[in-house]
Amino acid sequence: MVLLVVGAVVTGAGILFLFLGSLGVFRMPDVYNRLQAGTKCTTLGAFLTIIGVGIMEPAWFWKALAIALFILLTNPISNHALGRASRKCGVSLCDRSAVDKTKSFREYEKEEA
Amino acid sequence: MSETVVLVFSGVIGLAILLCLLRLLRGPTAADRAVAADTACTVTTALLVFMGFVFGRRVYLDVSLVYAVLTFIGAVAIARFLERGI
Amino acid sequence: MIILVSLLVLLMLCAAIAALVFRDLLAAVIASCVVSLLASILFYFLHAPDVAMAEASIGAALVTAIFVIALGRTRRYEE
Amino acid sequence: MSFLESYAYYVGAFGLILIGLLVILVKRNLIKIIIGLSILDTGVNLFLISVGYLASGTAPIFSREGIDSGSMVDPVPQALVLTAIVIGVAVLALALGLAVRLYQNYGTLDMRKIKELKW
Repeated sequence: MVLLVVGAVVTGAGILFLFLGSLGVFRMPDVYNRLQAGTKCTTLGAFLTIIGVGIMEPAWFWKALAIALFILLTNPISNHALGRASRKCGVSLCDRSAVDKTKSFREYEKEEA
Repeated sequence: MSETVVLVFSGVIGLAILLCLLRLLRGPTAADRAVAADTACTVTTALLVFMGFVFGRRVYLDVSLVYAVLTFIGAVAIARFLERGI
Repeated sequence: MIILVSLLVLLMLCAAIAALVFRDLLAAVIASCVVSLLASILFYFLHAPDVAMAEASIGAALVTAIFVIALGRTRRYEE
Repeated sequence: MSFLESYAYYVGAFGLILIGLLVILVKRNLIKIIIGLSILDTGVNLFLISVGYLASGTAPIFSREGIDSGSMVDPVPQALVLTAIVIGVAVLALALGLAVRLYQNYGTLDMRKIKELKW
């Protein structure tokens, strides 16, 4: 019973993080801000949800941990590739952004020239 | 786990998928749409694990394992295409 | 359960209509990837986990990669 | 309530089939037509699976959890669809290969222009 309550609380926290990440994807003004909201919140939310299910059913814990570790490996890779590609193909930042540190990198300059 | 908690949790995940779909419909560039699709993939993985718990059989977790391993190939292919054309 | 299934069906039809109306072919390919993803969730709710597994691995990963390779060989925008 | 749920699946399946047919009939770009073919394929698979659905059933996989064969959904459409998905992706790859070859020959993907070049 204690395990069920603890697992339900962890799952609820993860689902809240998933919803906030999707809200960030919908509301943010820029590709890079959307990417940041969509990768950080969603990775944490999926991790917490899957671990919470593993806590609620203790026989499933190792399989759930394997799924969570795979998400922890693959989700930042794909989002990093998307961010790098959108910077290279010239998607502009939003007009309220203060500083662009990647402008001084050589590989991005070469692409824009 | 009571019926109300299951309803609330799955409803919130459905709302999350709805928000990702709205960004996919509205996004000005193709990169926005790719980000929305990738986020929807991850949210879907969490939804499938949770619904596997609701259905109560261990076989259903294999689907989530395949999701977690394989769905990032599509995002990486789109990123390669945006970068310089495959 | 019925509410979630109805919402997912509605979203799937919206994504299919988006794949119909987009002029950018890459966006249409991404929309068809999302259609396949939501269809995979519906297969899962219909108690067919093996079909959901095949649809996820083929529809969300392999078909998108094949379409993107073909788009790289041809042109991207529909005239 | 359960028949309403299976009606939702039927609505989704027929909506996908109609949208796929609309894409195939209306659009003139070859890659768009192949996208419509993929959508129609998904709709037909969804219809075949939802025919065999049983509201009180579970997955037709035997395991150690003590599932008897009376409380399972119909496994025959699932085996059928599992084959149909793989054949569908093979057809899709072949069609895309033909589209790429047509683009290399004619320099366009428009169906009308390719049809005008016929001898």
